[in-house]
Amino acid sequence: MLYPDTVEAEILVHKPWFVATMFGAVFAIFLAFNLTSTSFGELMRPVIGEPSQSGLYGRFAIAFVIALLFVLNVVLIGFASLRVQIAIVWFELLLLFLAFFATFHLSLPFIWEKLPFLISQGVVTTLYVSAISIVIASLIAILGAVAKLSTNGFAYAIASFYTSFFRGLPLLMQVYLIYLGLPQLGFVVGAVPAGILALSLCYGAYMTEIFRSGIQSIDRGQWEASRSMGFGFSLTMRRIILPQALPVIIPPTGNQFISMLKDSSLVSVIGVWELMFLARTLGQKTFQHMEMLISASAIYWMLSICLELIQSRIERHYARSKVR
Amino acid sequence: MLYPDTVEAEILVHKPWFVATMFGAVFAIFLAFNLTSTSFGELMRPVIGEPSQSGLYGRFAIAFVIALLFVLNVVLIGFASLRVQIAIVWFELLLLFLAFFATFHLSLPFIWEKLPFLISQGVVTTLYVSAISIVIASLIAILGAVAKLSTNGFAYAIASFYTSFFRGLPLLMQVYLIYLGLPQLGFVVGAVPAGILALSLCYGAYMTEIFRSGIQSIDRGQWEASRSMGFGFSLTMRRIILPQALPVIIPPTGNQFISMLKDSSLVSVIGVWELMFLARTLGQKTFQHMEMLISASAIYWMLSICLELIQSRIERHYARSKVR
Amino acid sequence: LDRVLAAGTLKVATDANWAPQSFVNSNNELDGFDVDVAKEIGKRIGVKVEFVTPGWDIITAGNWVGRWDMHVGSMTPTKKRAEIFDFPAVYYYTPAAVAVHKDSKATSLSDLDGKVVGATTTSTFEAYAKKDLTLDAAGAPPFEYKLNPKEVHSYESSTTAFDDLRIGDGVRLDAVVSSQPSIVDAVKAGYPIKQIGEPVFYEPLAVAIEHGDPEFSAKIADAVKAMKADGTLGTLSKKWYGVDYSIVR
Amino acid sequence: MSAEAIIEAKAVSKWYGQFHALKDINLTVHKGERIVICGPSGSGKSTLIRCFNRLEAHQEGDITVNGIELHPKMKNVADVRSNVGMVFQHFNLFPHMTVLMNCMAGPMWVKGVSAAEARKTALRFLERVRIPEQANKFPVQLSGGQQQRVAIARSLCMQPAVMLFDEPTSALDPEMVSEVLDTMTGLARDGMTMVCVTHEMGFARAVADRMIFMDAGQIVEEGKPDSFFGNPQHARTKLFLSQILKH
Amino acid sequence: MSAEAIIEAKAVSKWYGQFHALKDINLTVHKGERIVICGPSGSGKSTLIRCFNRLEAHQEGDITVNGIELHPKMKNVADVRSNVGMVFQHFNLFPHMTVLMNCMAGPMWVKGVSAAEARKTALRFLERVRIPEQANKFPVQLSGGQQQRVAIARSLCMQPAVMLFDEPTSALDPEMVSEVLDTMTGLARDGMTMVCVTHEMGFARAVADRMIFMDAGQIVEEGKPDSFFGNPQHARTKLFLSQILKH
Ligand SMILES: Nc1ncnc2c1ncn2[C@@H]1O[C@H](COP(=O)(O)OP(=O)(O)OP(=O)(O)O)[C@@H](O)[C@H]1O
Ligand SMILES: Nc1ncnc2c1ncn2[C@@H]1O[C@H](COP(=O)(O)OP(=O)(O)OP(=O)(O)O)[C@@H](O)[C@H]1O
Ligand SMILES: [Mg+2]
Ligand SMILES: [Mg+2]
Repeated sequence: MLYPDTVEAEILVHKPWFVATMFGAVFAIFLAFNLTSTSFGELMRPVIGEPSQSGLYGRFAIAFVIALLFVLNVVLIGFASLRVQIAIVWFELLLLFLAFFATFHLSLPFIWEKLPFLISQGVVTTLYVSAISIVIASLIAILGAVAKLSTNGFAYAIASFYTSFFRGLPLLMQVYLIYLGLPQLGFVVGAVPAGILALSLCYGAYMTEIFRSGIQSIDRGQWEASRSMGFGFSLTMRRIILPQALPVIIPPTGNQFISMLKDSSLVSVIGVWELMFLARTLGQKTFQHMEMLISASAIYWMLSICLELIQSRIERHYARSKVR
Repeated sequence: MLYPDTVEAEILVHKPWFVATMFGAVFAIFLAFNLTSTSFGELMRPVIGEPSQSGLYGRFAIAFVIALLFVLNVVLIGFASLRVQIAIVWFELLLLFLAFFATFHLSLPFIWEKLPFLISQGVVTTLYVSAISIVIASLIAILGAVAKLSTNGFAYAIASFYTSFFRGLPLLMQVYLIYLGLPQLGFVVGAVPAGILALSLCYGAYMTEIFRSGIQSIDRGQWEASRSMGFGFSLTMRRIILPQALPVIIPPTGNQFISMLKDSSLVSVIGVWELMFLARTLGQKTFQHMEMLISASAIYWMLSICLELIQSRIERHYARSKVR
Repeated sequence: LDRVLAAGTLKVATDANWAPQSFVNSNNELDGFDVDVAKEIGKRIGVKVEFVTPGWDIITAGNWVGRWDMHVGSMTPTKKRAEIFDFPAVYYYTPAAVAVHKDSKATSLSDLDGKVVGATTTSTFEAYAKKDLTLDAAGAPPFEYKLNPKEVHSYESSTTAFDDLRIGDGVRLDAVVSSQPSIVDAVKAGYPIKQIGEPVFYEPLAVAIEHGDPEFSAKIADAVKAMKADGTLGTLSKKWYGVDYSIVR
Repeated sequence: MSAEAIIEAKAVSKWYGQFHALKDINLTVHKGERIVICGPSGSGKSTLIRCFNRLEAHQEGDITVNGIELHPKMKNVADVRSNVGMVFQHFNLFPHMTVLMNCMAGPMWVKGVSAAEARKTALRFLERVRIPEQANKFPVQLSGGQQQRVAIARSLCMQPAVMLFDEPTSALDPEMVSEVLDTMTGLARDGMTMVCVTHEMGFARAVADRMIFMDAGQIVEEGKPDSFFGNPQHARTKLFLSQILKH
Repeated sequence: MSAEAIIEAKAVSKWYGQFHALKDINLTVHKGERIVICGPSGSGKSTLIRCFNRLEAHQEGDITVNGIELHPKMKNVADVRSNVGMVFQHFNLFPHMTVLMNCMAGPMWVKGVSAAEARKTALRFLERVRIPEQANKFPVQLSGGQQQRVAIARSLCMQPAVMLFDEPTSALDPEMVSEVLDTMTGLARDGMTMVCVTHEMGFARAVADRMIFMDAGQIVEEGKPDSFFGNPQHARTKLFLSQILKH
């Protein structure tokens, strides 16, 4: 939360002018579309007669009803408590998206049939590839951040070259380099280790920057206090600086974790059967890849919601010391 | 820089034990490989005779020479000033990588031939797609961050749904949804606008989280001081909070910019000819895709080095007020 | 059709990643067998041809909403796909073949029993290697399974599979199933591989358009039939493959 | 005490969670008065003056400032705040702005004063606290006392009707203390109302029209400085004052 | 002054960029001595004591602490620092730790004391500064004076040979000031050496064995408190002291 002011704004959605504006806007938007031929038009049949012939009157009536429903909904939600408001809005948005997906006319039985395999093979691979990569990347990131902030020429040069190189090159290229290039030097690496190596190196580079900015955000007074007590560098870092930097570091790191989940799909180019790969292949044969893509997306979303929940728990833990 | 201690550590690479350890490590590593058949083996012919028959002695000699060169190099660089050190190490790492690329036996004439088109068509498309998306994403991010930190139920619910949804879904899926789904609602969007929309929405969601953590990192004393002077919310945000949050926000945002450069390649699935698409297609016919991929990677790297330079300038600007 | 005629341009979707059917040539323009076929069809209908290159998934998702009118991109006309598309005309057949590293001791397909084989994912080649191929399109020639691999590796594209084969015989792969033309091209590009045995099956490939425009469909069918009849198609195939693939041998 | 009241607190109570920080506070500050609040550490002095410009919300009772009542649903809280200057115990300077900008920001952005004029005002007040030469430094580059003086100047630049000082002399040497004292006396002559929390009894005695002594969230005693220091009524006050006189 | 020297500064000079912050400082602190440094704001007092545990680097002259010379290439700076406690002007508490942990961290992590024992020491010193009941709060939840007392307790927990105080009473009320005074006297009895920057002359007079007066980066005058306050030699000192006596 922002540091909240002690003055509460009046509930915006209960102000008459706001309600009126909202109504007008929604009405205008829906008037602009011709929705008479949709299922909503069907629903309105008792009022507007045969939808396809209702013309302007039909459009007007539909837009009016939608706007009314929308405004009523908003005003009613405005009365609820904060948590309930959030839950309702989430729920409604979710419904809207489901309705949107329904326009793709997906075959549900097909999804149900493939889901177990998608999860047992795809999700498991995706999860373990990204979990291992995340751990390695975080370790690299701490080292990299300290090196990038150090006054040691070697450490700085190597770390900055590393971040520049592995952020600059497309991840796909890194996968190729490791998968096809290392054998030329005499190591033949398997597809999964190559993928994990590429992901760790790439995300390590991104996270180096995040950790660096987090460490830099800590007030120098903390360094001074820590030093004045005789703490060494590593102790200061571990116990004083990093714990304070975490609240700043966690949200962008969460970003990286979530996008790592999806970038782990790049290892499929070298033949690893992770989630996205399966989604594309399972549907291809029967031409139902949209079904599979949407299922895969839903699974990714679930996974990232899990990560988000974990993240918000950690954030709450570290925010303890800030509440007064 | 970390807040540096007033005590300088002795130059590590000039300590005898460190030099010895380093020598030992490098020696051991290179002893483990058989490099007698490489061009380095050729170079050593006067010492070890016919490389392929030199056996253990050859390996030993080669490893010894490499370790000696390495250690000498490091010790010598240790004498240089910080800037020179950094430059030399960068240069050497670059050389190493070029040597590594050379093992792929790339056809340079082919690269030269295709480079102009790669740049004139590919880079231009990549750049303008990402530039526009970045601007839109940043705007979304500020709004989103404020909404996510607000105590308004609607704003919070919508913003959190937004970040969860657009971070959770694979970018590819978002491109599909926008490109294939919007027409079902009656808007037919072109490939480039669809790509820009998808990129902006997706990166906007990631950046929302970054901005949020930046804003949260500002001490509440700043809010109080600002409020006590009668500054309104928007003024406080624009003039007091965001400028102070920038040093924290910039490095992870730089990450996003750099990865956006490369993720913009996803718009190629809807037929936009950007850099990566061209790289993949130009080499296809003659099976020189490695050449093209490496050129494209080099171009991406150049672009992200530009971004990094801009970033470090901005960071320096905002660090002004912190130097004492 | 009305739209195509009114605009005077035929928008053709194709894949730019599929030499020699369609690819970007040294003048940085689309070129290849598919491209020439599409141009020829356009000429015969009497309109200009314009190309777009969306991804395969996008094309096969259907619902083109007028972004392009026709797909000439070597699509195999399966029954499932026929639910979404009309296939007015099959215009050629590609032979699929097996490639091995040039150091390989295998001399016939049966030598590859129990070996590791690579193929492009979701392709008919992969299906073949897994003994899971159904060619239910009209006019598909019959075939039999001659390959008994221990393991099938799937790749994003055939080039990655070739790259893996190139590293050495049996290092990661023993053989790759792919289209004969692409094997020939790879050999030309200096890959240390060779084809063994005869082509294992032939795959019919067709022009695709969306349902609901029988007139347009008929026009295309006529054009392709005429091209076959007067030998244009054969000539084009010879130009690109050196062989006439427009008929099953 | 015929002047009109500018701050009125009636039966104000405030809790931090379970902790009862202010207990039934009744206090009226009249226009032009200089009130000094003292009391042991943790007695709620900062909390009280932070309630006066609604940086903290009180849970019971009423506070009226400049005729506007402070309550959670008020609309014009910015009006109140821009008329009530505050000098924080921890200074809270804006670290990303130079000293000069710190002082110019308020008048420019809230009152719409031109940059040139804001600059003139800022320099005038920086001179008054004797650090015009530090105008272009950033806050981190200043010594503690210099920062505190910038904080005072920043508030004065807004030319508020009431000034709230939270230990404005804690980091200052005796010379600067008397300088600040002079400044405050000058301001009082111009009719400014001041509420000042301080631990320096010498300073308190010199500046105060009225003394307030707080302990454990309550106002224990109030009165004119002479009688407050000379003849404290309450046992707690006596104990407190006895500690000072020792040195 | 027969006791051995524990801090010795010889001809020390320090610059911040162009600004000459310390000019030719010569000072010897003997074991068990209580030295008070005073002087106008910005005169370099904080800078000087920060040089004593090498939080700032001096550019010229020598500083020797506990027999170890401070210079850029020294190895055992941590030894020096864990023997030299410091109370900062801005407290610099560790905000992510409770008050108790703030006090326990040093002994546990540097001296390897067991958690139970560190806890006992911490509570003892928290009691000495009269805030044992705040032990489980986080620093932001404390009033200014409470924070300052935690900062003092945190340093004492390390049981250093020398304590450097940078305005240790700035946020304290007179009662607490005399409490801190008692604490310091107690420490002195146990033989601890103290260097204290303060603006409170009453406190200075009570605590000091020797007074140092600084102005513009130089030591202008030093002497026993009695003669320093009763009979200052230097014109600058006289001027400075005259300001105090006014109130
Ligand atoms: N957020 C908080 N949560 C819990 N207790 C708090 C909080 N803020 C302040 N307190 C407590 O409220 C009491 C009063 O605090 P306040 O800051 O008003 O004291 P003060 O009189 O200004 O003291 P000082 O002279 O030390 O600054 C203190 O005991 C403090 O611990
Ligand atoms: N990083 C810096 N850059 C430039 N000048 C500085 C810096 N730090 C301190 N100074 C200047 O050095 C001088 C001495 O500062 P110092 O903090 O030692 O003063 P002080 O005697 O402790 O004053 P106070 O009593 O106000 O705390 C001041 O004029 C200050 O502006
Ligand atoms: Mg206070
Ligand atoms: Mg100081």
